[in-house]
Amino acid sequence: METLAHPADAAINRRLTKEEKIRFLREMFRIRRFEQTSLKYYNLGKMGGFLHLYSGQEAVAIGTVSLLGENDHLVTAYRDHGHALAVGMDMKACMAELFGKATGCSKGKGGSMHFFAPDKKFWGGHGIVGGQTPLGLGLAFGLKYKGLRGCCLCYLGDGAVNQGTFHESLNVAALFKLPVIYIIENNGYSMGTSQKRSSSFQEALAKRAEGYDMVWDVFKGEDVYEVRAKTQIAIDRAHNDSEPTLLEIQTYRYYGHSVADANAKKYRTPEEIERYKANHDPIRIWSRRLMEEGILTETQIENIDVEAKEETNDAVKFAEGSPFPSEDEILSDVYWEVDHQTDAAKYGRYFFNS
Amino acid sequence: METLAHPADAAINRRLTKEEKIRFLREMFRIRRFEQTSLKYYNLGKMGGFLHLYSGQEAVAIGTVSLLGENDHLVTAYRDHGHALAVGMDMKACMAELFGKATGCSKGKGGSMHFFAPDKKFWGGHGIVGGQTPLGLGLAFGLKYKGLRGCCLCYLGDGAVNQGTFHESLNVAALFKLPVIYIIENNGYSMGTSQKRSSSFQEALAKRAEGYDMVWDVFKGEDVYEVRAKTQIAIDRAHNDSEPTLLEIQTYRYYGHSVADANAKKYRTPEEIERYKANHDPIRIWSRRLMEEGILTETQIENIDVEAKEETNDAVKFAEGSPFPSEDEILSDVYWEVDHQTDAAKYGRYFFNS
Amino acid sequence: MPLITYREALKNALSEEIERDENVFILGEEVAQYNGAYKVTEGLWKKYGDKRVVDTPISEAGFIGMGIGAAMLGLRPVIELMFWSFAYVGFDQIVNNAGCVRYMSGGLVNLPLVIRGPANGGTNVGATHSHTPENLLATTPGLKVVTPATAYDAKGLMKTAIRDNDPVMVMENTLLYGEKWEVPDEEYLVPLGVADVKRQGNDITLIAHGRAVITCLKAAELLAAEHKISAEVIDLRSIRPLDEGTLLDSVRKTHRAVVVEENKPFCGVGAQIASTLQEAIFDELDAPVGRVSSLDGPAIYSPPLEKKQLPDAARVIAKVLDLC
Amino acid sequence: MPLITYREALKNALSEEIERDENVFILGEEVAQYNGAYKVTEGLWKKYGDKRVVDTPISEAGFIGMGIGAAMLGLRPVIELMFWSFAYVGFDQIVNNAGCVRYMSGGLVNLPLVIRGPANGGTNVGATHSHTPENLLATTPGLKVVTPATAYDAKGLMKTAIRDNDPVMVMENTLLYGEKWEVPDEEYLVPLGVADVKRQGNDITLIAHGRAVITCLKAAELLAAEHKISAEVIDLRSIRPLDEGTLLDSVRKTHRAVVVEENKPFCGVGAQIASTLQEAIFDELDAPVGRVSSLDGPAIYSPPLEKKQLPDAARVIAKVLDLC
Ligand SMILES: Cc1ncc(C[n+]2csc(CCOP(=O)(O)OP(=O)(O)O)c2C)c(N)n1
Ligand SMILES: Cc1ncc(C[n+]2csc(CCOP(=O)(O)OP(=O)(O)O)c2C)c(N)n1
Ligand SMILES: [Mg+2]
Ligand SMILES: [Mg+2]
Repeated sequence: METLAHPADAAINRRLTKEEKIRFLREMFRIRRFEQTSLKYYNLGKMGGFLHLYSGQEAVAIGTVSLLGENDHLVTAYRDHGHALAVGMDMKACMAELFGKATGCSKGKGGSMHFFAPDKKFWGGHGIVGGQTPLGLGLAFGLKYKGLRGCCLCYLGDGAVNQGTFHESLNVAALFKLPVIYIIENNGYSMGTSQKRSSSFQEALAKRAEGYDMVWDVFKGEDVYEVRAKTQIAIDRAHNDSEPTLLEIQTYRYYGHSVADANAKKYRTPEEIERYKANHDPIRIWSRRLMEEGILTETQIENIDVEAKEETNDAVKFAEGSPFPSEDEILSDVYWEVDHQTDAAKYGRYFFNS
Repeated sequence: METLAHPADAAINRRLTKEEKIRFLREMFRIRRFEQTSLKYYNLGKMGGFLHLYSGQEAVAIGTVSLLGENDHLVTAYRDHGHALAVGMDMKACMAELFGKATGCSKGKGGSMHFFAPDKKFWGGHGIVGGQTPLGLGLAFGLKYKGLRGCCLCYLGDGAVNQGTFHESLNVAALFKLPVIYIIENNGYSMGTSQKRSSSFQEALAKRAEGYDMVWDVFKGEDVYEVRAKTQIAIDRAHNDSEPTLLEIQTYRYYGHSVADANAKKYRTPEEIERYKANHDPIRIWSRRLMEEGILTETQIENIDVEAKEETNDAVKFAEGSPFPSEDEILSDVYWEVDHQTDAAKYGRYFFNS
Repeated sequence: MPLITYREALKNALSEEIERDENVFILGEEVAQYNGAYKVTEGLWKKYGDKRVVDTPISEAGFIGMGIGAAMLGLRPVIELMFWSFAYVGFDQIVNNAGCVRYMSGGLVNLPLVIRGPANGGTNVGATHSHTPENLLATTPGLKVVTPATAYDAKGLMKTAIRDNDPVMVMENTLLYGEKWEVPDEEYLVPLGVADVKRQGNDITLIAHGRAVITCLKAAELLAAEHKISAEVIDLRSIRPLDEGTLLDSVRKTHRAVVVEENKPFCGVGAQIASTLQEAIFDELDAPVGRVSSLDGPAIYSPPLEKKQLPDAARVIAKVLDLC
Repeated sequence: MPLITYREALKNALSEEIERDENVFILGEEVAQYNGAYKVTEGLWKKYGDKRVVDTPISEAGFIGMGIGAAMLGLRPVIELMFWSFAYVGFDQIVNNAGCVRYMSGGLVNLPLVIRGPANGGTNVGATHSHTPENLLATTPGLKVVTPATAYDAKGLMKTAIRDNDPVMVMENTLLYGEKWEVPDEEYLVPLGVADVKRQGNDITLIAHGRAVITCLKAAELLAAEHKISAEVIDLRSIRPLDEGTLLDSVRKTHRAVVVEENKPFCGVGAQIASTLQEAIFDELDAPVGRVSSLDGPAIYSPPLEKKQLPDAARVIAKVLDLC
């Protein structure tokens, strides 16, 4: 493993252009503002269901996704807005999805937890805790099967590590030598349960990887440089040796588990939340860096933020102006063959309402 | 951990009477002969379904079960004849179960994989790989809830460790400090798959316990002394500290995975099987010990074996002479309330054949 | 009688049974310190402590199985699933362990346990979170399935379920948690297997369970007011055991029936009931038994669309008018 | 035409599709080196190697999910379950990932995969190993369910399933693996959604799937020989999509029907079909639609008893005589 004085000095970070570094900041702002805006409209009753906000964790999605190349894929859980925007999904379509509109990224059918963008190699957005972990395995299997040099990043939470699927996936990943990187975004809580109340472990959750003879690492997720430096090592291992890695990235979420979480300030103190915001906020940290590096001034940073806010407002306008799906959409996108009216769909009944 | 020159010197073994030592031998013979006889009648078409033989592994069941006290329970998988006889289930009822008779331990309803004896604190006999592991958790939970000083031994195979339920169970066992002892009876194969083709691990399967901050041990299962000495440590931990342990006991099965396993001699060499029989057979090893200790002569041992054979023959006679369940048994033992014709069962329809 | 919510009724049932029987305890995600994701267990941890109200990791298969193991020893676990949709990761434990162990042991084991939680659509939580597995579980001999539609029934059925010596699956509804009904202060039980005629009528029988009962009551009012059709509304209350007697008596009187459910149609509960009615009282039927179910796709997120996917009074009325 | 076994027919289908399409591969426990627990994949590993025939650990949820993930990339996994009963440990992956992802992605994803294996009673393997989940899976929009009853259909349906761009659950039957039927050497496909009239008749329609078709054919012969009743036997072949047209046409002719299944009765496939027939052609029915299912307990081990638990020709005949 590469040891470095500072993650900023990692080759993968030294290689970054000014524009790229600015882009990371812009994208973190875009995620933050997108979610704050969605929260506002959720509270206005414009959305249904759940809304799991990613605020506080942005450097993880931005840092990891920034490393992905042509054959690198990703899949995550229900807290998926950050990853979705990070891979470049259209903010308008994301917002429209939350509004349940036909122009949404899933045509209004999936909602907040179920964003997908196969064209961007983003395979969801999955609502069942741990349910995405075997999918990550399969994406990596597929890459290897096809002989492509790539990998799959599969994100999960600190609570999700206790689902059976994850364990089964770790074993198969190591046994089959699949280029999958499991990333535990450890924000310290699964709903109202602190990590220590949900998991028994030594040292770090990721150390469980040793039981499967798998390499692991644990590190902080507040600094894009660090996230990139440490994740790249795992990506290289996947690309070069077709070996999996288990990463645990320490992070924090500012809001409740979801907007419906009435207890958000009961199981953690307001001080704990404020402390993180003050000292560990990934956007602040990255902003400071870019100023220190002389890349941006405070005013320029503010402008980027203003642009992000404007973009989210445009996205809301787009969403509000878009139509809801038509009623026949309830029964489309169920079967590919039916949607495409193929020969295979010519026979028999598919839908059973009388 | 107690370290010993020889497991025979462990306190728990030093305490053994001559009679107890003879009983262990007798019980191992009973298991061995019971299964050989059942194999014969299976091949004669007297039984249906599967028959998973335990031959070669007897010292594990006998050694571990011999340690159990008043509040100690056990639960295992489908390869359950050894555990069933070890806890003292009636051999006649066990044989009758295999014959599908009404006098069987499960009234002919469960078959080979599904033996139960709650009065002996034996909770099955479970056909779904890994499915019994949360049950072991629950039995331990129940003991702790009731404030009883006891534990639950939960057996599983080396292939079963890769089921999600087992992982979930390990975490909860450690997190809740439950007095459960998981015992991996590692016979080297899950059906036709060698351990190294099914699991990725370091050093030993049981080392996965460290990921849950759980104590583990791995040892040979051919010598009753060793099995008892090492298992007792775990039982003490459960009794005294209400802490779980993961044990891996190295063993071997002589027959195929089940009698239906046509490949039994394809995925392992005949030499491998013969080598184990010659050098590691638990009955031979224990016999030799008892002779060395001057407890039994060769003839006496032969007599014990003959008695065991006679008992199995009696069991067959009993089974053959017993009736099949009557047809109305198909719909009894489904609901307790219905079986007991309680008030609760007075209303509504329970069975839906027209 | 005091008006209390469906949620409070459930909580009171749990609380009373915890007090009554030391073997009763609650197990599930966020049920204790968090007070329950839907607040059904609010205050119980504070009142009864760690022993009786137990928070678990997100390991449904593990803790459902743990409950089953504990029930073997005579404990009476009440296992909360945050959503019944999450039962699918623990499905094997429910079907093979809760459902089959009594049988496979020849009656030596019985499993006095309850699994409860919401099972419904209508809150825009998407396909993964909106499953209604009453048909999947009631198909399994060995399991019982209960679907209370009112606060009164929720309390009475829950208490009965906890005292029952077999595994009972109680499927609640998040859309009903905040609704109020009259619930007596005095203790009462509602037996399983007894349907409730929630409204008398002569022209047609509407048969439903869970929130679909409320939909039928609305439809029945409109049918009376606007179409002079007098609909009887029967709430199944429990799916297995099933009170066929009450259904048959009603349809013998009305000669027409519509089964309304939030289940998906294929092999839904409505299929079972329609099949039973036509077989048992073929000659009494003046029209085919009609069915109204959720529209047959996965649950859609979009809020106005999901409303249309679920059966509503308009669809029930249209079906009734078809048949009358 | 050569007579080959149901097992060989399946193997040939797998082999032909592996050769035809480089994206087709087989995944499951003991499918490769062991040649398959029931020898359906015999010889395929030797012929096609590690890449196309992949042994897995005993991790159904894990490898079903892995297959789904691989299908996202356009591979066409054929996932063997040693028994369909083991699907219950991977149920969430099947229902929520295979069943819902296309919908929740607004049609961006499709999942061309097959899950196959035996789903039947009758081999005395006890309740945990004898589940017949065709109703549980067909209730889920997004999944397709196929149940071949003959070697001809097994091959033709399997090939179609593999080429289908949606998730198809193929439920085979261990009791049929060794049975022989005529199967042409030339390539052919059997489409999903087309029932097969396996015997013509005029007095009553027997509707079945899987091995129950064979039971019905036996019953039909006896009905003709001993009771002068001419029974038409329809094999559904696929449960979803379902060929209702063929069923309705037949019952319009015979005016009577019995649905025979090895499913458990409550919410079984027979319930769906009885419910559909009475609703669609109420006036054509001269008698209620009868049902014959497995007797409604968990599968019993005892060999002679399990025979009685499953539907047999005698029970079918008794039901027919009831209705004629
Ligand atoms: C199988 C399953 N069980 C429970 C839930 C409900 N649930 C959704 S998220 C969550 C907490 C997960 O916490 P964690 O894995 O730490 O992820 P985070 O929300 O912190 O990102 C729970 C309990 C679910 N969606 N699926
Ligand atoms: C969930 C599940 N998957 C597959 C099977 C089929 N099966 C039964 S035993 C077995 C092998 C188990 O091997 P191991 O755990 O090593 O135990 P052993 O048979 O060696 O005692 C398999 C694959 C099953 N019963 N349950
Ligand atoms: Mg978390
Ligand atoms: Mg083994």
